[in-house]
Amino acid sequence: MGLGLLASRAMRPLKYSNSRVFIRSIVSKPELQSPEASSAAAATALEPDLPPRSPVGGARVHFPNPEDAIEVFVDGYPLKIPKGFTVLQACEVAGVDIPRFCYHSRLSIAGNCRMCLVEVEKSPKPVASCAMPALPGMKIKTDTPLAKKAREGVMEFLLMNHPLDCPICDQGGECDLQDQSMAFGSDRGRFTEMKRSVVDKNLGPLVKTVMTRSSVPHNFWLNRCVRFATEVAGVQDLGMLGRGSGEEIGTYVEKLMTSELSGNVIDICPVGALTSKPFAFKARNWELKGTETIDVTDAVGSNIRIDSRGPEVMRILPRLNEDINEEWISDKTRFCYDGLKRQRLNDPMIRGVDGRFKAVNWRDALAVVAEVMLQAKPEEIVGIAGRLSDAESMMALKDFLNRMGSNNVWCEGTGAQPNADLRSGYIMNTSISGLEKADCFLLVGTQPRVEAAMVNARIRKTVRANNAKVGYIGPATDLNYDHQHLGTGPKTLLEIAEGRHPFFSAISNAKNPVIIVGAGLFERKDKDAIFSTVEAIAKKGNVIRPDWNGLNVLLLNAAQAAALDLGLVPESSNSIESAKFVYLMGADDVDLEKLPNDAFVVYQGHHGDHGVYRANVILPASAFSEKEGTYENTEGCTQQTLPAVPTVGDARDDWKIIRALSEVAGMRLPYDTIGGIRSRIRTVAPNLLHVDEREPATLGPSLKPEIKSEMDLTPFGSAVENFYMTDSITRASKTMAQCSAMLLKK
Amino acid sequence: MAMKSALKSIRERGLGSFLRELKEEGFLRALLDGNLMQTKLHNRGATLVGVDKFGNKYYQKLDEQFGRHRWVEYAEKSRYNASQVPPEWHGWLHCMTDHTGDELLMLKPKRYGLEHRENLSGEGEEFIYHSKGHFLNPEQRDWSRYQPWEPSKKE
Amino acid sequence: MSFTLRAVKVPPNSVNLEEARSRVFEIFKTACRSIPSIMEIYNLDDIVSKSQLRSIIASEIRKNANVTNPKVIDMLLFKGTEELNNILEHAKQRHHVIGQYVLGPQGLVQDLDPKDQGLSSFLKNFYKSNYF
Amino acid sequence: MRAVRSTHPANLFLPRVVCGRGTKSVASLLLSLELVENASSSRGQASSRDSSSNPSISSGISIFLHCPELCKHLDSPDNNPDLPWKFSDTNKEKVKEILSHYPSNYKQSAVIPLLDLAQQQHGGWLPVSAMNEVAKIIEVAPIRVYEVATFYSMFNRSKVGKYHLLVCGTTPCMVRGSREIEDALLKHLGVKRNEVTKDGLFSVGEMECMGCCVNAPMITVADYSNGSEGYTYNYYEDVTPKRVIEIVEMLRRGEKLPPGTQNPKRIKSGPEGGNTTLLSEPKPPPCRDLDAC
Repeated sequence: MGLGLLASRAMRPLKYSNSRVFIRSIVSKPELQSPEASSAAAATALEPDLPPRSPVGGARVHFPNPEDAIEVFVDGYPLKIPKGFTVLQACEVAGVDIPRFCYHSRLSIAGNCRMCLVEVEKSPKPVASCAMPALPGMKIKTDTPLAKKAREGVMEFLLMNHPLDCPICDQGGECDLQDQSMAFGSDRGRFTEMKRSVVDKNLGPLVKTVMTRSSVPHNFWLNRCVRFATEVAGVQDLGMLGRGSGEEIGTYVEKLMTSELSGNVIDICPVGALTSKPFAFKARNWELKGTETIDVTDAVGSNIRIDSRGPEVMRILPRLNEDINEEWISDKTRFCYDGLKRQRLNDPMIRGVDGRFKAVNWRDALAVVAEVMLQAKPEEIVGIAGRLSDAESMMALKDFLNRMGSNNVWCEGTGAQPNADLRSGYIMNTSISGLEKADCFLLVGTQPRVEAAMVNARIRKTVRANNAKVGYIGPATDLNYDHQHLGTGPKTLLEIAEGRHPFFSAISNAKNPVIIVGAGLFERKDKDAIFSTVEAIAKKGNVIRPDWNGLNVLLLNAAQAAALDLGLVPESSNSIESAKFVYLMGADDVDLEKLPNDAFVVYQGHHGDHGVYRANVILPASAFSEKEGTYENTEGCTQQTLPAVPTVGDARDDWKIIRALSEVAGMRLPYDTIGGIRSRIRTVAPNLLHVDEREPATLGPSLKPEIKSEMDLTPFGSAVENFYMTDSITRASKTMAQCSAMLLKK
Repeated sequence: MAMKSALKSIRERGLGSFLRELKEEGFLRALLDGNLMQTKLHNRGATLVGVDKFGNKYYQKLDEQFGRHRWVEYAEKSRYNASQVPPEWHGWLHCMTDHTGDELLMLKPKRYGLEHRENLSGEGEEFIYHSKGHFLNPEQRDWSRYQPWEPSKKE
Repeated sequence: MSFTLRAVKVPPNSVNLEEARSRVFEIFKTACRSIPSIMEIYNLDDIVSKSQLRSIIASEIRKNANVTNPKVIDMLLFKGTEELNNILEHAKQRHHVIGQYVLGPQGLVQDLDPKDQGLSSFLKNFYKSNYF
Repeated sequence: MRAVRSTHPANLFLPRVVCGRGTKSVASLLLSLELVENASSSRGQASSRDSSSNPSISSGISIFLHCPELCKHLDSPDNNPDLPWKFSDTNKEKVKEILSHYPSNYKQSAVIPLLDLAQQQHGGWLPVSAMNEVAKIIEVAPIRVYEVATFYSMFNRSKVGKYHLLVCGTTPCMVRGSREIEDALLKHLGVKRNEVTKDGLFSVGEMECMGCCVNAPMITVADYSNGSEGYTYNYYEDVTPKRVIEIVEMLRRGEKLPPGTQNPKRIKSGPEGGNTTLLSEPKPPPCRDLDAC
């Protein structure tokens, strides 16, 4: 008895040992030479006791119409699937993972890599399962010698021109080609000619190309990146150039990839041809610890995975969430992480009489802050939460300042008199995935491409799929889909509201019209008038119905929705002018020009950004990658971040700092744990505790009192000047600085 | 025979240069170093196949027992070791190929790669490799993974 | 352990305080004499100077200045000799020596402020670290 | 070193740079750019061709420009996206006519006819601004037009002569001596492949099978001297090295010569000296008599 036999006996479950003979030896059996004979043999052999299988990756079958169900057989299993499924999808439902390269569920079917070949009974040739619709009664066989031989042949072709680069390739360890050649490939190739080499392309500061790895077969077989760029990202820059062995992927004219989603081609590339430039040669994927968390660089709350090694964030990858970001993330989300390592505040600091900061310990810093705070009059105390603040710390800040007697707490970017009473007035009522049902969009003062790239991708998807009309009011911009630029300001809005504008008929004729108002308008003086005009349009255009709420606000910052839910609203609109004590909790973009010179400013945050220059005391806090916090995204979905790496230096979590300060100031807050704060939040905004659930607004805008004010006719401005630099993390990032220097230059 | 040729060269070039040559060629050292002495004795009647860029001499004598028919006399007489043989001669010396090092140099396109260096480990502190972060490795001392904000920078 | 025990010669008990005192000076001198080799073994040149080490040794001894019982002093002397031997035999690593002696306990633990007495455990923990 | 060069086994290890038939010259160029020192020892076959010119970087780029299969646009004074390019007025009519062949929502189907028209108008080659213009007309992203233009070898993306001579290099022609024909042409004109003569009249390229194997070897003359109106694309078959030079000289003098076989003893693709078989009316194939039963 050889060792292999012993091992196979040891590993095999006992229940099979009596039914079949499992002795394996290396012999050439006749069925290996002739596929037909073996498939016949396999068909008979597969009949008895089949262990149950579960669908790949939790694939679910949804029958839109029960009559459309058809029955197919995958490896002998009978299976009910809806009409229109491809053979590959049927196999996935049956629990068979078909190898594939060119097929991607979110891109158009190319059917050109041939890796997904399966055998179908009565079909003379193997069938490319990704492009073949399943037909009733089809008998699909995925593990016959014919299918295996076909895959092995395809694999050999794929590897023909592929360099033996794995040890120096960044994709090594997470490479589809590597895995599949292990699983399905031969142990040797027969290609003895020269491998070709291709000059690498410069696609900008984010995506690195190693064109040799995308050698011949991959180029024209996999072109996933070309399809992604064209279909999802909406930049038609990449193409397949040349032909035959000279074919390559390129831009023909020297051009950088100017898409805000370009990073996704890295994930999408099944080989190592497109890799991340900032991550190049930094780490191997098996050294990394993944933490599933939430992105805070915009209000979408994309689901991400932070890959860290030790105390360092090494990269950020998207996580699948069909309702929010599908499986894409924007470049800002993906590449901002080097900002987490630069310009960090790591010690409490106090500004001395000479105007220089001096590092002190927490005890002294908190003592100084508490002392100054107690001297200030309650109405002179102001607290401002930053755009990256989590709900817990905002709750603590509000509670603390309320205990001090002040009610001047707000979150930056929500404007002077935000409307926090009606939840439908500040969230995206349609929900992000609901946008796909729309057939007419009116964008008012918002440029989703830079404000929320994932929402823009959704709109683009809808425009491509439903030929939805898009009207846009605001400064001229480049949205990467067909749109009508209706006008630049409230004048056009008024025309639509009065029905004078041709686009009004488009809205009123649409089945599911959607109006998206940008949160940049919150800062305008006449925002109430604008909103009531928009509501008038919504009312006339039948945008809000019992089964459809198409009136949306697209927020800008991760903290905004939670801040408004928690009621962070300033008592008076000009509290800054009279403030003596300002508590900035990560607020960098507040206009402190009007602040009196003798005011005392405390900056609590993680980056030495705009906010610290006016600060008297700096309290270092942890960034979103280092703390547990609750965030609500623009559609009202609550999500939580998890700490991926430890805090730097002597920094503390935001809510802990406020809790400690409250004790030092003698106004002790009644919670000691994050659970304690959450039960406090439950009394204010219970929806913030329903994690990963979208809580729709219950009341429509009809309850709003009538507002009689005139609109100012100045055109709308753009809310985001530089897509790549919007907050303290992205402003500290070198990659983002490179991007804005290279990609945004006109 | 050897005596005769020695006397002949003394006659031709003078005693001084003869002695200097004896010293440079390592004959004096060979008196103490059995290895070197054996090589020197071996060299008699062998063909000098080539000399590499370091001055190592490669000999061959096909009458010898197989396996002893190719050898090297190191240029360094006092501190020699096998890593002084450059890669192009390695193959010839170990009977992997019949191309001598000079031929291989002609054949091989020299596009990149480092100059051959002998293995110096054990020859002193400076040749010992200390991994990154070892306290004898002076290179990287700061291991903090983030860069703190410095207040003096901006004002 | 047994090796260390064998290496440390156990002196006979001190008869009186005088004898114990002289033995303390002896161990101080021995320790001071071994400073150069300690500095070489543990590569301490860039961290501490010889005189600093000498005063560290002295302060370690002075910690027990209030002890008057010769038997206790003998026991402490034994412990000290053993520690010194351990250090000289490289039974410790560099960071042990630095952490225990060069930086001392202050280097690792924040000093406890008398003002902290009335604080809640939250604040005490807060001053110590972010993770509690 | 020269003696060794031709038999260098090391040449086997050179990276093959994708440039299709321009492979050899570009390989040499890359080496001369990146490995300037060592290029001389490893240029391989290409060295015999461009050893006359100094392999400096400037000449290297000129090689790039003449490489027909390079999938990359390199800006030059006569070919860059900033140059204006428009269809001429007569061609605008033709564009309209071409577009009318296709449904209005499938304008992009017209890409090949339009590129062809643009190439005829522009003296036989497509500058990048012409491709951009075509993209604008058919309302697609420019890259989609570049894809087509790089795919088809009939579209020249670098300058060609007024008479672009294409030698068929596929097996039957090669067996019948197309290499000698190309060599004769190149030697006579004093150019390299895909290079234009100094007077701008001629350039020589290679084409794959043009379907005249029965009259191999053959060359094609694309005549761009009269713009898109007088554009002709003629096959000259059964050529010999001597005959192609005569053809070139006739073209230079502006004479017209009848296209087709250049062998006076042949009529079209018939055999030399008249038919040897099929001399009478061929018998119909045997066929079952359907009325018999």
